[in-house]
This record gives sequence, C-alpha cells and structure tokens, in this order.
Amino acid sequence: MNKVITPLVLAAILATTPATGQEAGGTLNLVIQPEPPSLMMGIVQNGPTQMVAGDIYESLLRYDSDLNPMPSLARKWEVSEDGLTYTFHLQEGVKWHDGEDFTAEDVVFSADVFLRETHPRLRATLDYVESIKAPDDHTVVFKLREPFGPFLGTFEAGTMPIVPKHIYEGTDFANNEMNNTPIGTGPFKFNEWQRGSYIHLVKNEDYYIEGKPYLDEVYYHVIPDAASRAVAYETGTVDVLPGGSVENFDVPRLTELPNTCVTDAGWEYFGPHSWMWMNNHKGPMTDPNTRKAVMHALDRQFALDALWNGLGKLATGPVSSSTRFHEADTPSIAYDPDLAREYLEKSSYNGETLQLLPLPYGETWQRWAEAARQNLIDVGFNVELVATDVAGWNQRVADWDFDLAFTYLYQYGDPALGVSRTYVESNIAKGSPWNNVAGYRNPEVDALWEQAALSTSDETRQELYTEIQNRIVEDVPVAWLLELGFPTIYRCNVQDLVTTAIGINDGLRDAWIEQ
Amino acid sequence: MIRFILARLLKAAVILMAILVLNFFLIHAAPGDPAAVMAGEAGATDEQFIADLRARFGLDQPLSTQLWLYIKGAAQLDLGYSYRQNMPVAQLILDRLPATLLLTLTAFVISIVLGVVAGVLAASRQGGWGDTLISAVAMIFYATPLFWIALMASLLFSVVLGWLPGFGYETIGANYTGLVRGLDIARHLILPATTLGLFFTAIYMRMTRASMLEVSRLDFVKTARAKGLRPGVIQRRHILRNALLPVITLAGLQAGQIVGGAVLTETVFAWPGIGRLMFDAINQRDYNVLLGVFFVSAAMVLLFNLITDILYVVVDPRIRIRS
Amino acid sequence: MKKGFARFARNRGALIGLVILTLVIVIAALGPPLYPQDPWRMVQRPFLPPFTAPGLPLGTDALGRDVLAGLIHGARVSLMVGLVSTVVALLIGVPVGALAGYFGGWVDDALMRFTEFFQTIPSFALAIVLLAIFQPSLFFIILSIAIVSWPPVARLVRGEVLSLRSREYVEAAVLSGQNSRQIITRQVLPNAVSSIIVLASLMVATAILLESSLAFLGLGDPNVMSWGYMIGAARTVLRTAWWLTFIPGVAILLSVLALNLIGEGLNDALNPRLARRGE
Amino acid sequence: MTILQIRNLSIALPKGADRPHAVEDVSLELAAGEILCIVGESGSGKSMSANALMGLLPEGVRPVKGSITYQGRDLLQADEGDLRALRGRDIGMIFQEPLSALNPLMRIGAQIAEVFEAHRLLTPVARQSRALELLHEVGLPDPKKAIRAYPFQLSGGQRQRVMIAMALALEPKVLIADEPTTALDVTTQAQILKLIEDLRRKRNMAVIFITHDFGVVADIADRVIVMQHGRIVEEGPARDVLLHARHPYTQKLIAAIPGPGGEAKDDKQGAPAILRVRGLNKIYKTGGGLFSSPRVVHAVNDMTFDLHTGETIGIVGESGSGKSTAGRCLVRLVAPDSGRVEMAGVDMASLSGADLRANRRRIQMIFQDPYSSLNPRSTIGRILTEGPVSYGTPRAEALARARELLELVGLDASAVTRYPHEFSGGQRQRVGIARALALQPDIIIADEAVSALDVSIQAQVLDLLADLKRQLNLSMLFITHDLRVAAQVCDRIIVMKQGRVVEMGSADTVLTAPEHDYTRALLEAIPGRDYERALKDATGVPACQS
Repeated sequence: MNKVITPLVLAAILATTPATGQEAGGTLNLVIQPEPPSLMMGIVQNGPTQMVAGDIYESLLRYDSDLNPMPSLARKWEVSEDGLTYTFHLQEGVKWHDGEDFTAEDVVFSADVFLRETHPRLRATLDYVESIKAPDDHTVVFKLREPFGPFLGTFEAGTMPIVPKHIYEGTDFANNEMNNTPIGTGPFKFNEWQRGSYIHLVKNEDYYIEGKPYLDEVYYHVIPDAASRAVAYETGTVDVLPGGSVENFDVPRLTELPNTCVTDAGWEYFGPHSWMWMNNHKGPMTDPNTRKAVMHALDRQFALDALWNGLGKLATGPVSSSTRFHEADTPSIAYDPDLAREYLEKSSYNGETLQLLPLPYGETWQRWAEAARQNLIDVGFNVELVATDVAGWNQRVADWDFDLAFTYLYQYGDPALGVSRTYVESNIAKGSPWNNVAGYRNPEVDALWEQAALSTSDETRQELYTEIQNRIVEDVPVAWLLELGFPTIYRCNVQDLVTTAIGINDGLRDAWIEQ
Repeated sequence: MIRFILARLLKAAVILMAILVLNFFLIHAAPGDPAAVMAGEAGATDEQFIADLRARFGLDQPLSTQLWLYIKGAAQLDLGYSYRQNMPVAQLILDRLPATLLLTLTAFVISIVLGVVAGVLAASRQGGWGDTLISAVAMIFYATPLFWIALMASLLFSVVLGWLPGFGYETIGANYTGLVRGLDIARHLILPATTLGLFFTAIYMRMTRASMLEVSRLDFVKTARAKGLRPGVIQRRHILRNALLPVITLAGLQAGQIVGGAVLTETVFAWPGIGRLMFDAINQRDYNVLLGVFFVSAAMVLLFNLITDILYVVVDPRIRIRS
Repeated sequence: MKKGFARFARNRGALIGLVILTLVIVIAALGPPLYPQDPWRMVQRPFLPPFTAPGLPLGTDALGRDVLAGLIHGARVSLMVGLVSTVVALLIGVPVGALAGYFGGWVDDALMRFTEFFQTIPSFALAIVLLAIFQPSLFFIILSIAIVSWPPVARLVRGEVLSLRSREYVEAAVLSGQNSRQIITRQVLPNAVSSIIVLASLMVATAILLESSLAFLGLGDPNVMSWGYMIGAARTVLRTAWWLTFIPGVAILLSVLALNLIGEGLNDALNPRLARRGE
Repeated sequence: MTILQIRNLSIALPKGADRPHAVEDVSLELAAGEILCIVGESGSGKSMSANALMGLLPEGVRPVKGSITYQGRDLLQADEGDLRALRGRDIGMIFQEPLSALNPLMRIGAQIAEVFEAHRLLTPVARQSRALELLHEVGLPDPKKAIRAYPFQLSGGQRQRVMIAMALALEPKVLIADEPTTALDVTTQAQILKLIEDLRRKRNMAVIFITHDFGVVADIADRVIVMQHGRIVEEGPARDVLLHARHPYTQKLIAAIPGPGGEAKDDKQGAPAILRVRGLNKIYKTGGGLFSSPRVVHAVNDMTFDLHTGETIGIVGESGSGKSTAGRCLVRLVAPDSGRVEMAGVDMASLSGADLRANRRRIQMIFQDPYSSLNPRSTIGRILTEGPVSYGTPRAEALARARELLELVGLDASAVTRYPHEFSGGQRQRVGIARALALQPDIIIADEAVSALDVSIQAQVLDLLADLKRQLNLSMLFITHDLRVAAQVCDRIIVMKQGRVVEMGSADTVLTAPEHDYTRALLEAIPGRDYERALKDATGVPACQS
C-alpha cells in the first residue's frame, strides 16, 4: 500500500482542465440555503457553512467523483507499508488571507489542538491517531495507533479544515472575534456578510496556483423562501442553485429554461442516503415481520418519480452506491404490497396507531411522509403523522419517541466513516438523533464492522462489507428508501463548477464563466 | 406631556419585563434544545460533544439561574449571545432591524394614507357606486390571506410582468451607493410593503369610512354648515380630523399585527428582517435570539403604541391639556 | 328581533355572505358522506389540471390526490377551527372582560394589564411559539388561535360592561338585592350579546385566516386536510400548478368574505350605534 | 315688517317612521326684531321647521310642499350655493347642546373666525380681533383666554355664549335658537335668555326661539306658536296665548307647569325620623397616577338631616351640586367615605354583605332616564319580580304582586309579558315606580324622576307619586334641579351647592323667604315667575290645580 498517488491525480486535474478556454473574470451568484450560522468551518460544519467556507478554507486533499484523493494543500503524500504512518508534503508559497505564511505548524495545530476540541466527527477519527508532527515547515506526519482503512478519506475540507494557528492559538476558539472574518488559505477571501441578505467573497490574488481562481467575485444570496429562490434564478439574479435550494417540484420547470444545465454530481463524498427509522426498542416495530411489512409496503419508485424528479436511485441496503464497498446484490427489498400484507398477517401487529415522524426539511419530505403514510394504510397499518420542527424532531428521535421516522445521513465515502455508526450496538445511546437510533443489535455484524475498519486491504474490506450488507438487509432494522439525488441547477456557461466529490463546496476554485 | 411620556415608558418597561419572563418559560417549555440541533448539523454522534455544547450555552444551569442571568443582561440591553449564529443577539437584531422597520413603517404609512384617502372617498360618496366599489375591494383584501396575496403579487408583478423585483432588499452585487441605492431599495420595497400594507389599508379604509359617517352626524358638523362653510372645508377641517381619532387608536392596536404580518411577508419576499430571523430562530430553538426578537418586537409594538398615543395627544387637545 | 332580521336582510352584502356561508356549511356537513373520496388517497397521476380527467373535476395535486375531496373535507376543518377557537376565545375573553368591567378597581387593573400584555406580543408570533411548544395538532392549533384572539373580546366586553354597569337598571338590580353574578349574567351580559356576536363572526373569519397562515408556514396538523394545508402544500408548485394554490385560496377568501359580510350585516342590524367597534 | 314667511310647509319623514310628515301645513311669519317662540313637546315638529329654514334637514327628511320666503326668494327652491351664502350671514343658528355643537379639536377663536372665512370676509388677523370683540360682547369673562381655549375648557353657559357669538358674527337678520337653554342650569339659563333679549334689542334681530318650557316663553316671547304632532294648534301674541289659551292642548300644557301650592304642606317633623343622616362625606379622586396629582372633588360635604315618616324632602341643586351622589350614598350604590346613615337604628353606611342586602330593600330608588332604567332584554314581569324573588318570594306570588303593582301605577296588568321598548317614556317611568314599590320599601329616593319627561307627562307622574305616597305612607327623598317641581311635591327642601347643604327648611320658607343668597339666585332664575303670578291672577288658581 505504499503508493504515491500524485501522478495519477495530476492526470485527473489535467483531464478536467482543458488547455485552452478558461476566461478569467466575472462574478458568480449562488444561492445559499439556509443562511449559515457561521463561516468558521473549524467550529461549524453544517451544510451551508461548508458550501461557503469551502472556498475560504482548504484541507490537505480533495477527492474526485470516484473518491480518489487529489492534491490540495498537500502536493503529495505517502502511506507506510503498515498503514500506520501518513506523510504529507505541503505546497510551497502558500499564504493565509492576512498575509502570514502557511506552514506545517498550522496543520499540526488544526488537527491536533483545534479540531480535536471543536469537530465531533473528526474527533472520532483522531482517536486512531497517536501523534501529528511537523518535521519541517512543509511536511506533516500522522502516526496511527492501529491501522484505519478509511483514514486517507478524511482530509476533505469540511472534515479537516486547516485553520490559522497564529490567530487561534491560546484563545477561546468558539468565541474568537476572528470567527466573524474567517482567514483561510483558499481561492477566495471573505469580504462582507450582510446577515439575512448575502455573503460576498472576493478573489484571493495571492492564491498559490497561478491563474486561479478565475472568478473575481462570488456572492452567496440568502433567500429564505424556496419559491423566491426559483424566481431569483429565473430573473437572472443568481446563476447557481445548489442541491436542495429549490423545492424538487420546481426542478423540472427550471431545467427547461434556456441556457440551463443540471447535474446531480458533486455529492459522491457525502452519498446522502435516506431511510425510515423503525423503533426496534419497543412497540410493534420490534417484530421483524412488521418491519418487513413496512419495507415492502413503501412505493419508493413513486417517491423517486413524483417527489425527486427521478434523480437518485432506489437504495438497496445500508451502503450507498457512491460509497466505497457498495454491494448491489443484496436480498430484495422491493415494493410489493401483497408481500407486505403477508408479512403483516404473520406479525404481531394489532392495529396500533404508528407514529411517523416526517423529516422537517421542507415540502418534499412532508409530501413523502404523506405518501408513505398512505402506502402503509393501504396494506393495513394505522399511521399518524407527528408534525415537528427541527428541534422537536431531534428530540423525539434522540429519545426514541417514535415508531417510524424519516431521516437521511451522509456516508463520507466510506462505510467505516458514515455507515457503521448507525448500526453498531456500541452506538446505541439516547440523546443523539444521529447514532444507532433504531436500536439494531447484532453482535456478529458488530464484529464484522470492527474487522473491516481496521483492515487496510481493499479486497478484504470489500468481502467484509458485502457480508455486512447482506446480513443487515436480512434483518431489516430500518426501511431503506433512496440514495438521494440533489440537483445542482446552473447556467450552462458556468464551466467546471462541479469537478470533485464534494461538488461546489470546493468547486469555485476551478469554475469560470464563458462570456 | 413629558410626564405623560415618562409614565407610558415606565409602563412599557414593566410590560417588557413581564414579556421577557413569560417568553423565557414558554420557550423553555418547548421540546428540543439548541445543542442537539447544532450537534445534528455538525453530524455529531457524540454524547460528550452535546454535553459540552450544553455546558457552553449554560443550558446545564438551573432554569432560574438562566432566567436571572438573561434578565440581568436584558436590563443592560445585553440580549445574550446566539451560539447558533455565533454573535451577540443584539447585533443580529440590529443588523436586521432597519430592514424590518423600513418594511413595517412603509407598510404602516402606505396603509394609513391609502386607507384614509379611500375611506374619505367612500364616505363622501356614501351609497354611490364609488363607495360600493371601494368598500367591496377593501372587503376582499380584508378577507384574503396575506401570504396568498404576497405569492400572487410576486407571481404577477415579478415573474409574469417583470416590472418589479420579487424578493430581496436590494440588487445584490450591484454595489449602488447614495441615491441610486436608495431608489434600488425603494423598488425592492414596493411589493412587500404594498402587500403587507394592503390588508391594513382595508382595515383603515373601513374604519375611516365608518368614523367619517359617524362624525358627520354630530352636532358640530351642523354648526359648521350653519356657518355657511363649503362641504369640502367641513369634510376636511371638521369631519376628518375628528374621524381620525379612532383610526389612530386602531392604528396603535394594529401595530402588533403589522410586526407579526412581517413574518409572512419577509418569508415570501426574502426580506432580511427580524420577522424571518424569528421564524428561523424558532425552528432552531435559538432561545436567546428568539427571546431577543420577542423583546424587540414587543418593544416595537410599544413604540408604535407610544407614537399613536402621542399623535392622539397632539390631535386631541382634550387629552393634551388635561395630561 | 324580527326588525333586526329585516335590517340585516336589507343589507345586500350580508345576504350574499349568508348564502355563501350556508353553502360552505352544507358542504362541510354533507360533503364527506356524499363525496366519500379520501382526500389523502393518491388516486391519479399528479398535477392533473381541473376539468381534464373524468371523476376528478378539480384535478389532482402533487401526489395525485383529489383536489375536490380536499376542498370538501377542508371546509369542515376550516370551519371547525374557526368556530371552536372563537368559542374558546369567547370563553376566556367574556369572563375576563366582564369581571374587569364590572368590578373595576384593582380587579380591572390586574385583568387589563394581563390582557394588554397579551396584546403587546405580536399575536401571530405568539401563535407560532405556542405551536412550537405544543406541537401542531388540531387541538393545539385551536387552543393557540384562541389564546391569541381573546384579548379583543375581553376589551370589547369590558367596554360594554363598563358602560352598561352604570345604566340605571343595573343600579336598580343592585337595590333589588341581586348579587354580582346574577347582575352580570342577567342584566349586563344579555345587553352586550349583540356586540359579542358581531365580534365573534369576525373572529371566526380571522381564525380561519390565522389557521391558513400557520399551515402556510408548516404549522398545520399533518393528519387533517384543511384549506390552509392545501395552500401551504401547493405554494411550492405555484409556478407549475397555480390552480392548486388558487382554488383553496378562493375557498378561504369566499368563506372569510362571507363571514365578514355577515358580521357587518349583523352589526348594522344589532347595534347601529356601534358600527365601528367590531374591528 | 315681515322678513321671513313660511307658507303651508310640509316635511316628509322617511318611510318606516311613525308618521308620514314631521311637519304638516305650517305657515308662519317673522317680523324684524321680534322673538317668535315655537313651543311643543318632543316630536311636535318644532325643530324640523326651523331646520328646514336653514336647509339643514336630516338625511331622508325633505320638504314636500309649501314655500319659505326670505327677502323675496323661496329658500326651498334655492340651490345649495345660495343657501350657503345665506347661512351664517343672514340666518344664524344656535343649538341645544353647546358642547357637541362645537368642534372639540378647534380653538374657540378659530371656530369663530371660520364664519368670516366661509363668507370670504376680513383678513385672518382681522378675523381674530373681531372674534375677540364678539366674545366680549356676549359677556365671556376673559375673552383673551377664551379665544385660545378649546370647547371642553369652558363651562356650559360659556359655550353657549360662544355659540351665540358665532351665530352673531355676521350680524344676521334672523337667529334660530333651538332649545338653547335646555341643557343649562337654571341660573345660567336666565343669563343666556337675558343675553339673547339684549342682543335682539341692540341689533333689531328677529329670533325664532324653539323651546318646550312655557316659563321661558313667558320671559322672552313676543309671539308664540304652539305645535302638536307637526301642526300648529295655536298662534298669537305671547300674552294672549299664555293667559288665555284657546286650544285645549295649550291649556293642558299650561296647566301641567309645576309650581308651588297643591295640597297643604303638613309639618311631619313630629313623626318619628325614619332616616337619620349624620356627617355624610364623599370625595372623588379622578386621574392621578405616578406622575400626576389626582383631581379631588368633594361631592358630598358633611351632610346631615333627618327624614321623618311620611315626609317628602326635596334635594335641590344645579348640576355638580352633589345631590345625586348624596342619594346614591344613602342606598349604598356609592360607598360614602364617612358619616352615618341610620335607618331604624341600623347604620346603612357601615353594613356590608348579607346585612346590607337585607336592609337595602327598605329603601328603593326611582331613576331619571326611563330608557336606561329598564333592562331592554327583560320582560316587564321579570323586571318587577327579580327583586322579590331574590329576597325569597315565590315567583308566582311575585308575579301576582307585579300585576297588582302595574294596575296601581296605572298600567294594564297584561304588561308583564311585554318588553320595555313597547312603552312610551311616561309608561316606562311608571314601570320604574312599580319596580321600586315591588320590595315594599319604607323610603323612596326619586332621582330626577320626572326631568326627562315632557311637561304633560311630568304632571301625570308627579300626581301618581303623590297618590302612592299618600296610599302607602311612604317617606320620600325627591332629588331635582327644578325648584318648581320641588315646590309642588316637597314638605321640606334641602338646597345643595358644590357638595354642601346651603339651606334647609320647610318648602314654603325656602321658596318664599330664602335665607341664603344662592337659594335666592336660584329662585330668581326660574323663568316665567312673573307670568305665573299673572296667570294666578288671571285664573285665580295655582297652575297645577286647574
């Protein structure tokens, strides 16, 4: 496994970078939804923050749509034979937006001090890391306690943003004044944030890649109402509608507009995967037959067509097809109302009213819950929707106070990073809506997860994960729904907008406008 | 007069304090807490992380302590800190307050002016087709959901006709300054302010009409006619001025509704004001922001009330001289 | 009373309102049994425009559900929310106003400060908070609307009681040995009833509007079909299927308009003197 | 010289009114410099004819026949512009209620200046100085201050003076005065009447004076027109009509004027005192809060008197004298601040709860306003039985008693099932009396019980009260502003001024030989005193006895 990946990645960059054509200049207007709470990505890592701050902050690597690493702040890297030592060689001549030099010390500070404190998701990964050292100004060495298969997949900007040591060292990170005027190394500098209105970024003239970025200015517009966002695109105020910024019902109409392109690429790293939690702790859903009845009662193709415009795929199990080690050939969980009725017949279900929590993320999810309720009623369930807002949803899911609940989660490219967390027994704990909320317990599968994470061989991991996927689908602890397809709608003359697995989160570095 | 204002201010302060306390308990009675929401957005699965967040927000303190700290701060105009938005609540609100004030005050002025003019026109043509028309239109606006008008207006004037911008506060990225910027904002203001104002225009119109008709039956109007004054003068000087008194009272009472209506209008027209801030804050259980917005909107209502009280005093010598 | 009805009937608007409202009530009462289509059932392909598919006169919504069924079932809910929340608001507001107006002094002060307090909070925002706390089920939607709409009732009743209690027949009742409860319920309130009825008819209208506004913001009961829900759900497809917003919008408009017209007619008929109080 | 002539004027009422015409076939002439009084009870159409002159009829009411000729022109045919030019300049008008007749939001000066403005006369500065002169002329105490004042800052009499100043601003040839003194206290009324009389002399102005009060007529009129149901029933020089009325209606009206005399006043001082009032005080504080000091009004100041069994005491005073508050203190509708109200040895002023309730039935009230004193939503039966029922009388028994009471007060027993609005003012007042009697009280307090009634009805009600009192051996406190009424019914009279009792004594003494200046002023101010004497001479009997 001692591979030097750099040449391969260089080829990838060359492939997406035609020798001619890029035109410098211009302003790109995008929608940001909802308004991010903060742009300091080291502290806040929610979707909108990542989208904007992905232009300001960088990490060591980027990933192509097949999740292969590409250089970013690291120009090349090596992994030791035993999978325990990762050495990164940093770009030279990189400056922070305030003019200070970027050095390996910044990386050590970010990963070892700052993010250990502030970044919950990375913290879990950093548990595998024994030490982080900077032998010189342009080299960083990560030493692991034990091998961790997905480790090289964690150097994405949202997962491990590099923050300036000279600003944060010794301060209260969360309350540092500078959080409001973020300083990064990225292609764009923070200029102005009119709360409730727009965020304005300007070109980083000192960016370490000559000629990049091409754009002079970027505006992220805060437009709270989905219909207004659609209007904003139509009237030409914005050029890009990132995934999820307009209601799915509006997508077909918008894509028919002239000079309009649409893509659902750029989400491969996240692999948004939706399912319906079924409460395995108590109530009717403890019976596997009831769970199977639910699984087969759901008309997911209808949801995909009517609610998601056909974008995305039917999920086949716990792992998304864009995530590594996906297994397509799992037992069938297809829509079959008759089969559902059969299972229901066999089950201990007695006509109890099931409480179904829709995901409070907008109309599409609300309609989906209504459709699902109707599907379930059609095979003989009694179902009641429980309306909640985001906080109420979090609370009820975290307290296991539901029978059925919609959700979706990111998979971060690797089952060990984004899938196992919702199925292993050690992750059953009240208080978080994002762990193994269903309460699925299978010690044999737990052992397989453990083994797969520690393995560094892709072949071994594939075998283990295939086994895991088959076993879990067999048990139906949750009802898998769709691999969500989030369409990015943009003017066709905006070029190279989506070139990586995190899409426009770090896409503006390469984007340009054809005049 | 100064005594009067002082007395009103003191009363307002008491009400505001009571509102703070009540809201504090109301909102804390709600399920969910900001730590859980934030952890969720960060994709955290980590119990410790949520506990840390709670500790940082002071959510692990007893409720009474949280309330005491909050009120102590509010007394010094410190509305707390929004951990979700990572900045002081007062600043968040102050950032957005001008937009809301601009919207609500414009809507207020539009509705009063249009409403009074239409009411006077209708009253002076009582029973005629002009009256019937104005009254019918007002009745329809009064019966139409605000957000529905907003949607239809945005659809018609912005999308279909393309006359006016359908959302936002100004043309973003245009970097206008001075007068040009003012005009640009004004153009953006037209749709939301008119939409918000229409409902209230209808109310003021009906009110003015009824009040005009009532006043015109009073004795002093007869006196004025007996003097040989022309109808126009009587209408303006005698009837209208007296008829406006109840309209002013009503306007004060409606202020709260205008602030509330701003939530819907700001949502549809993407107007960056505190109405929208409030809706987001409720969804995210950002207690401090929510409390702050409540505080400020109640203060706005009290301010509107005070303004109308003062107006009343200015217009009505009976109160001016006695107080 | 007969004279009152004659005055009411002279008002053309009020008659129109009465006709519309009767129609809505008939639909609400008889509609569901006569048109038993479940409004949640996905019966056809989504977004069928009105008058294009047999059996689906008003077409289908985003999930292929029958719009006419929604409209019919929604009438029931909208009316119920409007009526019940008004009744609850009256149950709060009338006693508060009556006690404040009748006893005056510190009782009045305390109750009116309490009322003022509720009036100072923007009512729509308060409704949102209450629903956020209680979760939007039909029960709590009605309760929230009632809680934000009782203060005007209290103020109106207080004003009426205040003026009625100085009437000489109330003094006569005091002298004839009746206690406060008897005086309030027998002497005072019956004479305030007409104003209360007028206000109540307008409150029903306002409650329907409020419910639809809440549903528009996603704070409706997801298990109950209402017009407000239909608009809230359809606004995202306003551009592609404007009729889905338009049809229930017109239904609300007509019902609210009818109630307002009736309220105005009642006002003219019952208390010509109070023409402007009902606001 | 006739300056104004009305010929066969008929004014139609809108459909649905109780009669087709407000005024029917009315003709009259007005000579320069004369005061013509139009007299009649409410609904007689007296105001309508005057309003028609100004073209100021209420909506829906319009002249249908006849002509009004002024300076050779028919005003009924004149267009609005011509009428406007006439109003204020040729014909001025003053109204009954000077407070509501003035715009509350405009300064007095501005309201007067408006008259000049309306006719495009004078410069704004000159208008103000002219307004000042006018205010001076109508006798306002401090014209400089008054001109800057708002109407609410003036007293009733001062406001009426302002109205007169306004009406006279352009020296009109005709002044129409529509009940201009009815809302005023008697002393103020006398002053205003004198003012009108003086101005008429000085300016040789014709006045149409509309009133219901024959005393006023007697004091001021040159000629009199008596109207009934929209028609003129009698017309002639004042002396003739007043002293030698021909039409029975006029005779009835004149006979109904209350006055002293009647039955001989017994001295009931010997009877036991049924009510002993000692040192009664009531202080009102209004306004006032954290930042302002309250206004304090001493409404009843140290009142002391005894009421003897079978006696009627009149409490007389002008508005604001505290007479009504005193009455309400006695029955504890108002809680007195200090003092004792002893009734059969029990101090009413200190009772509360059940004790108060048990004792209160012995003292009942008759109220002023026949329209607001009966609950419009209750049947007469219910109104009359509520009291007894709440004191424990079975309903059937109470109802039977109610029927008896109705007949006692001169109504039909079948009235129990009807509602108050089905009755006239006088009938309602009878119901009010029946209600007071239903609890079989010992003492009746009649608070301005006849003030709102037309004079003929007033006489009937007074007679009824006198009969009942005799039959039931009631003791009575009769609160009134009208000395003539007091003179007619009372054994003793208490005169109050600003909360204080200024004089107390037997009716005869107080009325004929008052001790206090204020009582004397009150007596002086009663209109038509000379006339009453003349009438007495002419007919040989006191007015109320005929």
